[in-house]
Amino acid sequence: MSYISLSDRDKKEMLERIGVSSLEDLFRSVPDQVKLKRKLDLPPALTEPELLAWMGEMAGRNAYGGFLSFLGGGAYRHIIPVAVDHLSSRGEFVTPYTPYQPEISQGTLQVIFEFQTLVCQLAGMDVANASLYDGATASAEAVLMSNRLNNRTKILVARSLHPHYRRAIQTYTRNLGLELVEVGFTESGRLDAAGLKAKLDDRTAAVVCQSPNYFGVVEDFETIFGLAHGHQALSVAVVAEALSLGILEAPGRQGADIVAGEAQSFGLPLGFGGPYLGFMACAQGSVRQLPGRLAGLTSDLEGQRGFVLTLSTREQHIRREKATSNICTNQAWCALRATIFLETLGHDGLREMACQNIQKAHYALEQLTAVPGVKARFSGRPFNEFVLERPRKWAEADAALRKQNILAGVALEHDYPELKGCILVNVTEMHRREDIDRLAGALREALR
Amino acid sequence: MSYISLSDRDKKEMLERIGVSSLEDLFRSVPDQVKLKRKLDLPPALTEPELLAWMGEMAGRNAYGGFLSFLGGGAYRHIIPVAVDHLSSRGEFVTPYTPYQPEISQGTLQVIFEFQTLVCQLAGMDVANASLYDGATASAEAVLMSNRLNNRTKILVARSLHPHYRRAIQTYTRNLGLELVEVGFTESGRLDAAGLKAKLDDRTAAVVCQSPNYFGVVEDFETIFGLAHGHQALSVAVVAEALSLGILEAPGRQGADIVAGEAQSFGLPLGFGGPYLGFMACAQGSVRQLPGRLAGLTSDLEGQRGFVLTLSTREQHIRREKATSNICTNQAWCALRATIFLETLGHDGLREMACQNIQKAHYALEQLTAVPGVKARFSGRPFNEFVLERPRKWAEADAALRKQNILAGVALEHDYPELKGCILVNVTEMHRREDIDRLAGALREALR
Amino acid sequence: MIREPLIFEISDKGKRAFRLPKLDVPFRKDLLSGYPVREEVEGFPQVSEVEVVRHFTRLSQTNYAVDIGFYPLGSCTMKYNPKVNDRAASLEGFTAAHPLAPAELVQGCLEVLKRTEEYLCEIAGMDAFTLQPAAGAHGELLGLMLIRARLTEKGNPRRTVLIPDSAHGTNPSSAHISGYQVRVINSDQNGRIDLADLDRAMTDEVAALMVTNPNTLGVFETDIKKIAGLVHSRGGFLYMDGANLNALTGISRPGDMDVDVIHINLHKTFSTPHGGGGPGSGPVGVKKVLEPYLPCPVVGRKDGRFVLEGDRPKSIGRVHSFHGNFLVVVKALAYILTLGPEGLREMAEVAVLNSNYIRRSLEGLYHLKYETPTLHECVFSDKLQKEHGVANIDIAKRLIDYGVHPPTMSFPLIVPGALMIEPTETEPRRDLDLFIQAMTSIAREAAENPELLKSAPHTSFVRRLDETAAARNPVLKWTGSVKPPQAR
Amino acid sequence: MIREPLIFEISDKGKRAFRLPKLDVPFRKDLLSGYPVREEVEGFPQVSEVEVVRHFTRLSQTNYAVDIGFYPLGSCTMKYNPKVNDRAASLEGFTAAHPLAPAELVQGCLEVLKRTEEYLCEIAGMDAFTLQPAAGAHGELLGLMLIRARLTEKGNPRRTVLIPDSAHGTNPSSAHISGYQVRVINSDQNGRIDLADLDRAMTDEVAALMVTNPNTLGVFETDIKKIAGLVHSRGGFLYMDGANLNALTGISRPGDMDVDVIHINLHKTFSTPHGGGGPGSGPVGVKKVLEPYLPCPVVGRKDGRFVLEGDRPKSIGRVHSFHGNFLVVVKALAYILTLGPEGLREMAEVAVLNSNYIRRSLEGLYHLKYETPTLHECVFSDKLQKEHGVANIDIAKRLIDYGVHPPTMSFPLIVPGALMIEPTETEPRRDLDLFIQAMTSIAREAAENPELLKSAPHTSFVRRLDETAAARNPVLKWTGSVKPPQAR
Ligand SMILES: Cc1ncc(COP(=O)(O)O)c(C=O)c1O
Ligand SMILES: Cc1ncc(COP(=O)(O)O)c(C=O)c1O
Repeated sequence: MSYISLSDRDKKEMLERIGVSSLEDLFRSVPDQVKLKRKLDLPPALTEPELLAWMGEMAGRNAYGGFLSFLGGGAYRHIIPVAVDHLSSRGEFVTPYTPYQPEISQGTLQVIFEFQTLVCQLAGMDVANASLYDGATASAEAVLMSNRLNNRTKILVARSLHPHYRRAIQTYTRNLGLELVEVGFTESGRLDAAGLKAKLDDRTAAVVCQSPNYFGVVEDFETIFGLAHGHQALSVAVVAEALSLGILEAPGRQGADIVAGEAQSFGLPLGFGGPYLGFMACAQGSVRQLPGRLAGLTSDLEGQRGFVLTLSTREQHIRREKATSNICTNQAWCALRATIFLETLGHDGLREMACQNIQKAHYALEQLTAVPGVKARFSGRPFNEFVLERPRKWAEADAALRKQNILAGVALEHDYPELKGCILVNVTEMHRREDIDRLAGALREALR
Repeated sequence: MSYISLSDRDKKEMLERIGVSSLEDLFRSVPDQVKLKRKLDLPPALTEPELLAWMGEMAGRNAYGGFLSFLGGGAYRHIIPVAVDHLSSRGEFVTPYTPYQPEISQGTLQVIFEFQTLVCQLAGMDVANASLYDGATASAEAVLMSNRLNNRTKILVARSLHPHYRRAIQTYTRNLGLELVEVGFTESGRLDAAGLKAKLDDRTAAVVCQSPNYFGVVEDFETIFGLAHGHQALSVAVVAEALSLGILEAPGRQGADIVAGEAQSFGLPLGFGGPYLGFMACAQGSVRQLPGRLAGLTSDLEGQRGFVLTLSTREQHIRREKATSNICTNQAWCALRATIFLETLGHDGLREMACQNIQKAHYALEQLTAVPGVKARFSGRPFNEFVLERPRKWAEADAALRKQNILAGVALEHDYPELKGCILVNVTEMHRREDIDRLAGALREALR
Repeated sequence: MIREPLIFEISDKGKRAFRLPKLDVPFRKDLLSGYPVREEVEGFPQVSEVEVVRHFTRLSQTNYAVDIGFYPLGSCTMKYNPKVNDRAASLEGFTAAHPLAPAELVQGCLEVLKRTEEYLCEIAGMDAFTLQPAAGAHGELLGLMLIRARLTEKGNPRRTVLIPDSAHGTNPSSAHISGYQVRVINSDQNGRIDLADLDRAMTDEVAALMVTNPNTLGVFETDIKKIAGLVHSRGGFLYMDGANLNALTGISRPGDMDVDVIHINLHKTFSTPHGGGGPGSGPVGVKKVLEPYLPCPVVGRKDGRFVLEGDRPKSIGRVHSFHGNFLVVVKALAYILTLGPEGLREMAEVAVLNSNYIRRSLEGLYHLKYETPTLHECVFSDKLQKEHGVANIDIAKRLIDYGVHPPTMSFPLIVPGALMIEPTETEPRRDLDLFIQAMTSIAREAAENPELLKSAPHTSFVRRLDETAAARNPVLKWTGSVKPPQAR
Repeated sequence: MIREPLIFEISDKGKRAFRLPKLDVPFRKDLLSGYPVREEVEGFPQVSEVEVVRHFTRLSQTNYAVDIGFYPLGSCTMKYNPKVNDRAASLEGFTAAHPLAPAELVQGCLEVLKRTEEYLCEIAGMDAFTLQPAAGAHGELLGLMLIRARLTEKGNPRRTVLIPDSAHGTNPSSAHISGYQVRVINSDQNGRIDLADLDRAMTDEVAALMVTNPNTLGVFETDIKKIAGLVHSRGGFLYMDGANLNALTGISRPGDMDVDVIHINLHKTFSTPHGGGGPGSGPVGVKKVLEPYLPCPVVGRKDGRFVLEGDRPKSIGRVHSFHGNFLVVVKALAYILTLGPEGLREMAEVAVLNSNYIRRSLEGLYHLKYETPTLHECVFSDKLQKEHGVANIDIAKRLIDYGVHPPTMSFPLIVPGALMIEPTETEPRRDLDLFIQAMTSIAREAAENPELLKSAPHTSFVRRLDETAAARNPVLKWTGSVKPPQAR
């Protein structure tokens, strides 16, 4: 099936009109030297039922459903209302390009406009863009943007920032003459304010800090950003668990100059890590340095309200090498899903969901630390994740849990050698009390 | 969740506008005597995730997926192209009413018009309606229509007509002074033509015969309907496996006056028996006696082509007790699915699917009758179903198959005491060769 | 604007939208020679997948629907159809269940059926329900068959069914098809059943009275108990058309009104989508005395399991190939479980609130033949507008220009030029207000510029369609001679 | 016609579209006091489910899309997006897979990734692929980072990247963000890279040449081997922007043209839907020499199982939080498996056929700056129409009235007033012909009635929108002071 729509007669007549005698003739400009003289070495074509059978087999080779998972670490399992799937799967949302022709793209444009508004409301900022690739690249873009805004080159990055985001920041900045300096964490799991103070200076472009941080601990943004502003450095708040914004104070009200992060929690499935939803918001005054697309309000010939892409002089298709970012295709459809998700939950639903995460995380923390030998690693307050210190017998325990199809959490040693033996446990509104109790019970059993 | 959209303020203001002080006041016309003084005794409301969990549990208590089923008997498992689900689930198709306002229902109306055309093409008839409830009621309606057309009262019904359809015909006709007479079948599984000849007379309104019949055997419509016409009786062809029309001669070309049946095979899932898709087609001259809705071509004020419901003087909302049928709501959305299904498969795809059914049924028949002790009950040619005579040991064999999650077929004894020990085995394009071999192997093993 | 062609008009040889897996059993070329095989299906289309997808996507966009906006089609209860119900009905465990599978292997389906029956019994106050009927009219027919079976057993099926003049067309039609004559009962000046006329008509040859309550004016039959008493005292049965149950859930139960048989439209009261005309589901509830006659098979409970009782001696037989529109039932059950007892009551309350809000807002602008209080719907007429030569159909078509679906006009017959408005409980205030504004503007337009209404709609995909021409010279299918559409 | 309000304009307290299950652990009231809790999310909406459903359903209907009609947006390869691919990507085994799950528990996902990499290697003739980039531009950036890492390791990252003047805007932008200066290379009179200019520019401070082939005019760079030789001989790398691969699958492989790095747009060539602007996927393929630098983790095969190699010493690091847009990759793989080797070749052939059919049909009516033969797309300009004061944007907006999506106009910069047309292989003949007819009529209208074009579109949901005003006084979010729309 190559999904072509021409009948045999069509092909014949069209070749005639063009004035060539075969399809081959159309490729005369491709030199023989670079022509492929054989068939591609790929499996023979599958029909639709065969394809679905094969894909079903692949999908079946992953752990889901039957597994009880407490994995988080930047990818969260949350409720997705049925309306999100139903509405986002409409062909009119799935199959258009970027809305370059606003007169026939009002749907997409108004959705982006609403998305921008929702992000601003949650982040407490003036302006938000139409999306970036994901949390890691949004963090990296925030760093680049800080540098553009104040021309400083030293970036202080919290060690408690998602390790993949840190790695991406490294990768992105390596070639641009920026200096990255890490700021550690204390026994509370929060950013080491003293260390921050020591490293802050007038070359500091930005302080990058995540809350809830990678350990699930809620940071004291106000203090941290206060320190940054003392040196006219910019405050970059990263939010990897966007749901927290439903209940925690908006970073914008705690002094953030740029808020960047990951909004996968808003209606996107785990999907083995993508597509997710990077977002970024900033103050009005910085909008010309903001990367990514923006939808704005305008009116038509007849004075009717309408929406268009705007301020595109920031973008690559106009400014080429002088653009604020090279991003072109973004994650628009993911932003659509987030918009449907947020409008379906509404103010009260979002708050309730966020509250349930806090309550359940606490319940889980209590139940799990009641297991002899298991301790909380940090004293800071968790949103929906926390780090447990594992007793020595853990390795066997882990195997025992695995046999019961339980994934207790993400092991931290690889990214944090200093946290050898620790795991990051995520609990959301999707975990029923009995799930948590099951984990605690299995752990108790395994560690006996 | 009661899915209401009023805010608290709305309710208050609306009550004020109406001039009552509470919702209760709106029900003053309901006498106290018949008011319910208590809360309904129903389970407490479920949220969306709870509902889906509960429904998932119910769905999980049925046999599917893991089972290898050869059940047919009027409900067939066929390929459903993904496009059918995708397109038919659009809100604009799912949530309108009957297209009483044609100017804003052109989508539904054109689909019905195309459906009518496709049914006419398949059945070889002049006119088809927009659907009836299902195969059983379509058969019953065909009998009533025959009686309306020629005012005769004796109906000859093939014993090889689907037993549920026969039962429905009995139920429908019992109160209307019609006499039902059964015509048996021969060793070929086909209608007993001699018996038919003997029972035909000038009081005979119609001969009702199904092909492929309930035993899966293809009938000789031409001979049967020729006999009927000899007495000016009407020929009613029933088609319970509509896929057969993709390859077998159209009943209309074999003398049928009315074609009625079940089109579940066209894009509708088994769904525990419904919703399915009754259909009916007839000759141009009989259209005023046809039950059910009809879409027809017309033009608008500006001369543009458009579609409307037409000839509604046949229907209950205009003619009340003089209508051709009491049907109002029909199975429009199922007809939509069938239309998408048929247009996706297209001429060649439908033919190929039908051919594969014949080929696979033959392969299965061969494999199964090669098992010692298993015999074909009838000599007639099958479309995609056939009757096997089971050796005595079958009861145990059946249990053994069940243990292996194999459902070999529908037992016929209940509906046909004379076929005690026989089962009806259905094979479609969905059965892979290995499935058929597995059944044969398991049978061989069990009967050893 | 490109008009959507018929699929047949874009069909051509060699295009394909679907391929089957290759036949995996030995191909027997000779096989077909034994069959009455057709050479081709003449005219049958052949297109590509993108053509199919665009065809139906574009066609869908020419439909108005509940998912698009306000749909106050009286008597049809066009409420919002929750998407979660569709999801539930598409679970593979339901869609892949075979209707002839052994009961042990479809316990989930049987539990869904049984629970729905039981919940409907509680909601309607009846003793037993069957879910076999595929729609309301099907339920009516079945209900009358049950009555007839009972009466026949007692010696006389009787001859007549009484039906109020305000009833829906399916009532008389169903009566006719179940072998009864129809005697129409007049309405009184309040729009209720005229008790005197009923008294006259209710002889010992009357099998049943079919009552709709609230009736199609939206008016509650206050004397329902008295009516039931009268009918019962003369050996008849009281049948209730439950199409308007949306006004009463949790408020009042038909069983408590001494109704003997009722059908319910799951596609109205219980929110299953109408699908452009179906499928629906029209369960029938009965009192004990009629239970033995229910169609088979009946779902039973036995030792904590669910069983199918195939043969009950007095059963009238079958009215459906299998168990009715099962997947529709799943949706209705999902709805009942989601609303719960409080939600079901709130649903009726707000349906009645919305209707009365509209009624109060349009009073004076449109004529209201009956001033009687109404519940979930109200019926205005075009009497005032007729003075300007404007009929209900013109008002209806003009509403289309305002982005609203028109009300029901074809009945009740006792209100000439009817505009039967049923907003349902799910409508937002804003949409109610837009409708009220539109109707208000239209009332003014009718006086000032009647032509505007008579040539309406102006903004729809097609202009007003000629229904008379369609019926005069019916073209009911595509043939090569159907003229393709023009681009405009 | 009612204009769709912003959700914020219909929000009100007390409405709800969703309820969560009740908290099933003990509720600790005191808990929140330890957090920096917000009182509310100011302005955040609160609506009912039917309002959400109608809002998005109605909004969707104001979009044009591939599922609606012809979308010949040049360089964007707006082909049909098969529905079965979406179904595959929605299988629960994929959607519920956690990116940090142990490799043994996500073997299916890893196999999907690995197979896609391998098939892309075969299609593009490269040695290794990474699927991490989320879009084409992301791939460009990564590709240049790889080159830079290699050059840095060899002692000098170099300073400049060469980019033809016909290139897409992301090329120079990506070069800039990876730390390079841009030197533009001129096109020759055939629209191909000017070899003399390239020769001049290709110094030993040049890291790479970014070539698009066929280029954005649709013209194949016939001298590609020679170009590669030149770049390689001076120590540079040849980067190919694979956005136009749709012209070449099964015909010619970039790897065989001596390309060192390529990015491919799965959302173009491999049919994954654009979703109104994303998500895409921009896999990067490299020759052996660059493989050690690929971002981590890399999917490997070991003992018949799939593993994730987290740390490769020379890896440039990470450009994505996890493994890229995995579910998009699933769709692309589904497409490759469905087409197979013959289908992939046919796809390129018919894409080129359709494009040349349009080109031939419009030649003469519109100006063609370069007469060079083209493959999958062709670039006309408004030069002839400019004589009547009509610009490409007016032609574009007028096409909307004919029900077609306009071509690309923002580039290539070397064609002033460009109309870049790419029909793709999936387009039906009828739609091609309707487009040709529309363009033909518009050419006539431009001469006879230029005003008609300048005030176009006339039939769309909104009229021509004022983009200048939007940028002059940007309103980028809703606040209470945004004026609600008027009914018209
Ligand atoms: C009052 C009334 N009774 C009966 C019916 C018939 O129901 P159905 O269309 O489901 O057959 C309707 C539906 O239109 C109705 O409004
Ligand atoms: C030639 C060319 N290169 C690069 C890109 C950038 O790709 P993406 O939008 O996926 O980032 C595009 C897409 O617009 C393009 O057309």
